[in-house]
Amino acid sequence: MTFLFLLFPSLIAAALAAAIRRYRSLVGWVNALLSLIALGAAVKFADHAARGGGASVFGPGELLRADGLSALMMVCVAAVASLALFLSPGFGRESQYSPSQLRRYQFFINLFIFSMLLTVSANNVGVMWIAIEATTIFSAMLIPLTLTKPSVEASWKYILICSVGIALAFAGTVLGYFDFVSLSGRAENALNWPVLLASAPSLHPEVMKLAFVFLLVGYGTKAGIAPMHTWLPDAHSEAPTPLSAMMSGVLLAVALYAVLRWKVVVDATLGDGYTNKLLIALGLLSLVVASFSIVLSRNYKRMLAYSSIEHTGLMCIGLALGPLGVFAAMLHLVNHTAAKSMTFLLAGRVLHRYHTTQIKGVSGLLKTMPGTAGMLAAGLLATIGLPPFGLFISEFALIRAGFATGHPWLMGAVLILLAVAFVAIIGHLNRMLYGTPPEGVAVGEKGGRSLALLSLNVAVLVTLGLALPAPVETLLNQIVRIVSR
Amino acid sequence: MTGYLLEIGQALLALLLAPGLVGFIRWLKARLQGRRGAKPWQPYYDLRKLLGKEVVMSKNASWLFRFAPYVIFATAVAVTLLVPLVAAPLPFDAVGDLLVVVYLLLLGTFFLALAGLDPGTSFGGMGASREVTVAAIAEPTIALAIFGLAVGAGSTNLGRIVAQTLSNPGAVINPGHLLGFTALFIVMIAETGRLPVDNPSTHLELTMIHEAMILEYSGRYLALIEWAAALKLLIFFSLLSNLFLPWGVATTLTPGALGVSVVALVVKLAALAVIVALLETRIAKLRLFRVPELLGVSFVLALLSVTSSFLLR
Amino acid sequence: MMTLFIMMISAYAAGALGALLIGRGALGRGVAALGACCGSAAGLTLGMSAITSGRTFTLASARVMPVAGLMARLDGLSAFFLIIIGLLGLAVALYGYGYSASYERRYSLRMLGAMLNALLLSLSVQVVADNALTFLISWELMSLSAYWLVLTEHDWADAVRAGVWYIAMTHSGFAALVAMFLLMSGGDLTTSFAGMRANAAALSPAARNAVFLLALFGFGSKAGIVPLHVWLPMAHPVAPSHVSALMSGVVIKMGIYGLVRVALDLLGGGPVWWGGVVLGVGAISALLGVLYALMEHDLKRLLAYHSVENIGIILIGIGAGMIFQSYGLMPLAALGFIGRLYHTINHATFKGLLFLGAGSVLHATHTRNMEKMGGLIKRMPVTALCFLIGAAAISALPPLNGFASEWIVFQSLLGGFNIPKPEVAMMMPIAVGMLALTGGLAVARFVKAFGVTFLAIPRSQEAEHAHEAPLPMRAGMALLALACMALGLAPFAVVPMMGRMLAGLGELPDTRADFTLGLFLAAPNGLPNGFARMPPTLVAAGLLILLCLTPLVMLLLRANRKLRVSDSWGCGRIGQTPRMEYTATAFAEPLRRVFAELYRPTKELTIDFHPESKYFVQSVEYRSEITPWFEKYLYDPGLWFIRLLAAVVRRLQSGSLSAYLVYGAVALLILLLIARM
Amino acid sequence: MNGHDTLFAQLSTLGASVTLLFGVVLLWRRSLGAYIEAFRWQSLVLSAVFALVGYYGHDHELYIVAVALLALKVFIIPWYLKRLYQRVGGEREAQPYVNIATSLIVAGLLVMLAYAITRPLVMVSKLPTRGGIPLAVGLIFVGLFVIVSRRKALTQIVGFLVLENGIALLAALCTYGIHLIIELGVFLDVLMGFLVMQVIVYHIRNTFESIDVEQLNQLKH
Repeated sequence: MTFLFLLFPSLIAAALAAAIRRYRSLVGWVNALLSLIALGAAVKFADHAARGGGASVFGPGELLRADGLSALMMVCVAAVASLALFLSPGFGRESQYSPSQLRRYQFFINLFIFSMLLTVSANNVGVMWIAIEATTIFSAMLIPLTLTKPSVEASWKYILICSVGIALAFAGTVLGYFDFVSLSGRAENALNWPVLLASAPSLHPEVMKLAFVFLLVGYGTKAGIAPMHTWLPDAHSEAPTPLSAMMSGVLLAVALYAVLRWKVVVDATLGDGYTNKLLIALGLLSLVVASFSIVLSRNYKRMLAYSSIEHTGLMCIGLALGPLGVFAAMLHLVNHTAAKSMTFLLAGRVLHRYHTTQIKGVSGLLKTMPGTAGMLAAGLLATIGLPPFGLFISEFALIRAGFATGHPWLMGAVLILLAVAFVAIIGHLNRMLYGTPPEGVAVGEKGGRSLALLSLNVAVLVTLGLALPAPVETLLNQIVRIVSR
Repeated sequence: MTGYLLEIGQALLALLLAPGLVGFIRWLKARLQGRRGAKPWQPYYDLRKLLGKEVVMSKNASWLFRFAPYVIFATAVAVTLLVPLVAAPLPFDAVGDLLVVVYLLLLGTFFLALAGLDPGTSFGGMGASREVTVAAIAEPTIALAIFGLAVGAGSTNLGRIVAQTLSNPGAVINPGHLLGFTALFIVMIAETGRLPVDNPSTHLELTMIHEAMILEYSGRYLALIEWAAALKLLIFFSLLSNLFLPWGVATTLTPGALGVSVVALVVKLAALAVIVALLETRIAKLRLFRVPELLGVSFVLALLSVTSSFLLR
Repeated sequence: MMTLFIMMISAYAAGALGALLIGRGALGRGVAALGACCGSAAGLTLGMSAITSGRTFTLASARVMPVAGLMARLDGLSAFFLIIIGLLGLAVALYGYGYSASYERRYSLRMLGAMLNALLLSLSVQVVADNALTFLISWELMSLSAYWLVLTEHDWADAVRAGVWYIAMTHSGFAALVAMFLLMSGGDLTTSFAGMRANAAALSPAARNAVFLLALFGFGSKAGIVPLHVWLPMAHPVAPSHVSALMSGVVIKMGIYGLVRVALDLLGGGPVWWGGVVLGVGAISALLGVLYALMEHDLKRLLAYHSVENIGIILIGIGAGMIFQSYGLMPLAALGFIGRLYHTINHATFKGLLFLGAGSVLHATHTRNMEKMGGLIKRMPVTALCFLIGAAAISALPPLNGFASEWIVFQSLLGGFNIPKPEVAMMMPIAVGMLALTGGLAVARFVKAFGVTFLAIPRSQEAEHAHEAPLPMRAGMALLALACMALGLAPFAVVPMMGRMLAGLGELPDTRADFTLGLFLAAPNGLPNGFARMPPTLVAAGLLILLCLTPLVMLLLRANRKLRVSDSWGCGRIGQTPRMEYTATAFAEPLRRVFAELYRPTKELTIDFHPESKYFVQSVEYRSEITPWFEKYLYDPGLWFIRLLAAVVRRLQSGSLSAYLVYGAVALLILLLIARM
Repeated sequence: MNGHDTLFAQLSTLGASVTLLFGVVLLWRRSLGAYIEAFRWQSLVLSAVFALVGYYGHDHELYIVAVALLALKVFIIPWYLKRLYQRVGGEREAQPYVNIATSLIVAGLLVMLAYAITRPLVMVSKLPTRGGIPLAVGLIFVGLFVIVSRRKALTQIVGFLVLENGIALLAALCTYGIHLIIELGVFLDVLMGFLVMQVIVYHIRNTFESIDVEQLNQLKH
């Protein structure tokens, strides 16, 4: 039942946006409020899971299912979604978008949210695949909201690369299922997680290996794992701010979630050695690519995008480091969601004020918009893993897991790469914060409401940095149990 | 008690002898160069003359300028209390060892250099700059020489070193000892501003070091400084003689022994004076920037002495 | 104990919060200063009581951190460093109250006050940390607060640049430390140091060496050993002066603390070459530090370089100690470590003092360039006196504290001939030579620093109109000046304490190095008893007496007591201008020539003559620069390499869609083939 | 294995190979019209394969799938493609990154690679249709290759659709199709994806005055 409250609000919102011909700020408000319902539902699931309750299923053929892992993802998605919706354009009188654009925006972004929520609540791998493909489609429609050359280019690259990737993932799905069929014949709801997992041990390792490769490359494309990450900087830097916040904040996580789900199944077949090797390899590659790309990046939105790749790589490595690693990676996922959604939204504010995405075009931020500057600094320092923010702890735990599972050299490399990214980002940050602002840039902070909302993220980050609330911890431990069974 | 009296006694002796030593060297040099030269006790007259004159002080100078001479003089005297001139071991051995001696002299140099800078003339600055340069580069040699001696005696304590050398005279001719002596001799020349490092009897800005610093001084202050400089010379001489060739130094406080030791001291000082005088008549002053090379040589010698004392132990 | 600890923590926290809330204005500064003062006072008492009682206390263990709990334990070493922090914190807080007044409405006093308190807080927690996690977190917080403090005057570029360099170095150090602790604790950072000691014993030699090297790098980057020192001369000058005092006096000492804690305490000593490496690094740092300092004309940069030198001196002692330890010459080892820790606190005091003095000068003349100063001794006498004391102390002149600690280290090095292996033993005299050379050069440098800054004629308008520092600043300086003298005169009180404090670390014995009675070391293998003796108190007394006697003697000799003030002698020229003065550059010239090999100075002399005849010179321009060749030969290549890699990686994102798709396809095929292998 | 199954096996393999053949043909042709035609025929064969599998596999759901596929990929999408092609102007695939001859060779290599990779599947499978599996994977690779090696937005779309076909073929041969709902969902996605793509192609057309993806290289680094 709760599933309806989780999924329907965004559908209704989309319908609303579609139904009301001329966009009014009322629509924006209503949709934002609707998203809170979904958030409530997600929290309910999380709460249920944190109380140690088993997975709850729903729908024909147990279409939907929510265990600890899904619940966590739901919360992340729903939370970022409502944050983005509340900070979406089209609330006040003036806006850089025309009503029709705003209408389109509202319509697609809600569908986008819907498909992400569906992804994490789907019980059936097929349905999950469909939902992820849908996320690509809807977000691709949103990127060229204003028809600028870059945005069109970005959207084309985005949709083509991701569609191909997702298609490959489908091939992987088919292969996984094929082995199942060739063993135990066709069965009803054979594609549901529990069933797959139950039969996994008896599947053929060879086939599952191939299947996992397809799945990793496929969903990895969406998760921004190198070398399939190439669409990411373009899309994230060109999309409307709330969308890029969502993409960087949760979309990557959702895709990673799909990989993780399959990893569990494949591990059940071949033991975790194989998947771990692949994940570590690609994760490390992503780290290298991302951190070195940050060094020379001239565009702050792209810099943020690269750092998202970096963190995805980090999570991949974490997922490959046994229970401790999974714990760390999941914690990192939550932290990163909070930090990245915030920084992207702030970057949007900066862009709105300075009208440039070039780092060297932005200077004296502390003077022009102190609030934003402060929070941007906080967000970026959090992103590069400084205390007292959550990412410090999660990265820390991750490194620790690496040493505990006997990967000192890997961890050495990770530490070095993190240091490189650290220095690069802090250099770019300082370039933006200090100095004298260019002429014609208005001085003074506006829009306290959004800053107030974003300070919630800061609060989350600091909380997770100083003390891990018991429910979160139990939830994470439950996830660890789900993943490394 | 006698010990303490003796300490004071030897300090007074040093104060008395010091100007004479300088005068003697000057006289000897004059003679060697075929001049009649001033009487050896000329410096005493000079001191009295200076004491009688009024002080003319630069208007740029601060209190430090007036304070420095006392510090310089005090440190010099303090050192004479620590160095075994006539007898060892002395009660004040407990107060200061070789390191203290060296660093007290350095304290004097420190203030002298500052005083040189105080009036703001280019001479003073030049002198100070050169003085500290020489002092800095001489420092490691001194330290190593001390090290060598201390390794021999198992202590940096002056009295102990003297006693050690006296107890086994054979040590005197071992290479470490001789090398150490040479090294310290060179350093002595540098520290006391003799040729070929500095020329005590010139006022050419190209050559002078010590004289440039004290150019602004006059009257009683100049007297103090000159006296201190003389003391420094005497101290180094006696260090050289008593640490390396400690014969004659009284180990018992009987009048006879003391008498002998005083005579011995005078003889040794005279001998060293002769050496220095001969040297200064033979060689010309080095260019300032060749001085480090000379000191480098001394450093190597000191290092060798230590090495040998390590290997021969 | 507990209460004192809580008081300290809460005072700092309160100060920080107060500063954040109130911010600018005398009240805001006052609150910040008050918090810092109370906190440091509490810390000071805590350390004192702990060290005098000679016992150790377990302070705090609460489940505050997500991954594990904070643990704090106070032993002799921690207590000693608490004292340093407290002492300096007190002075700095006092001074800062006055100093930061000039920041009103120019820079964020909120940040300054809050971060100062945060820094002190993290430092204090750092030294009592009893597990890796606590240590690392406080370490990172320390680096971060220091970083913000460096960025206080953020509207000039080199402050920001310095900040970035600083955070980069310290953070890479942090990474090394994380790795080190993880190696040592076998993955679990919550293991208390006691547990780690147990682990460390069990580690394989390779792992132990790795731990040691990581520690050397990690702590070295904070302590600023050559060649990891580059951030130091950048960051210290641009920070507010009282902050520089704190950074130079305490923050970099955390590197020493960590090294001693890990190498000596946790690892319990190691093979000879560890000590050798530390000794070598120390010697190099000392020499290069002092040589670069000599050539500096920026007062604060000079002091910063000097910190590098002193860290070097400290490391020489520690290295010697470690060598002795690995040969089982425990009393000597103890002597070395005592000398070093003693020097640590001494350096904290006089370096702090000098930075505060420099701050007052900066405050009065608004320039850090010595060539624009001069004659300040008349305009700001108190500052001048304090600076003089600091300079004398730092040049290891008796009877001040610098000499006392220098003396001990000399003594411990003299013990080198007890080392059986001559080739190892030879390191000691060389170290002595290095030490002496640095000492001598230090004298040269501080004659220059004090002479050019304070003496003679003002070289600029600013110096002409300089004014004495306000009371709080003078108070801060005076406090440290007194500390210098006290520490110098009462080593017999300080040293036994340290002996007791070190006892037990790395099976060191409780060494009774009692000054007044000479050093009676329980002597293994032929170490003579009563090694040497030096009561600085008596030396001081003697000097004082003689100083008083001399005028009396003069009286007795009926010396002329008249004094006439007039122009200084200008070779016949009337009237003396500042341009005739010896400049700092000129002062350092001889030494620059001596060490030209190392400085590799670039000279250019441009003379343009009068158009009519070449016998009239219109202007002579002489420019000479010294290239700091670590940046040039060590860091630039590294940065270049990173940039190169970045450029290569960058090319991946070529913008060509087909290329992107190829990456994906190739990745797919490769992985598939791997999967079939 | 009875004759009934052998026939099935032969037919399915034949279908698969014909499908792949059209993929290769597509590589060989130049004009967009020809691309679309080739794709259309391929889809036709594909739906036939589905029907075949449905018939022999006694799975009547597959008939529906086949019909849906027919409608979607033989009529709707090609029709849209044609219209798009007329709207944005028929630029020939004048000079692909890889010329025709090489393309064909590469395609051959890819198919061999597919054989190499899919051996385990063929090994473990007892299905009559297993003979076609390598061909299906080969088609996937060929589709990928088309996307990579062609430089017109439209041809890339076609390549993508061929890739889709390959996967559908794989599904048909390996698993006799997944559940109806999912299959339909997949088709829905394909359709929507295609529509979005064509919208974006219009955008490209309007903003860049050409659908050559060469010029889409403003965003880099």
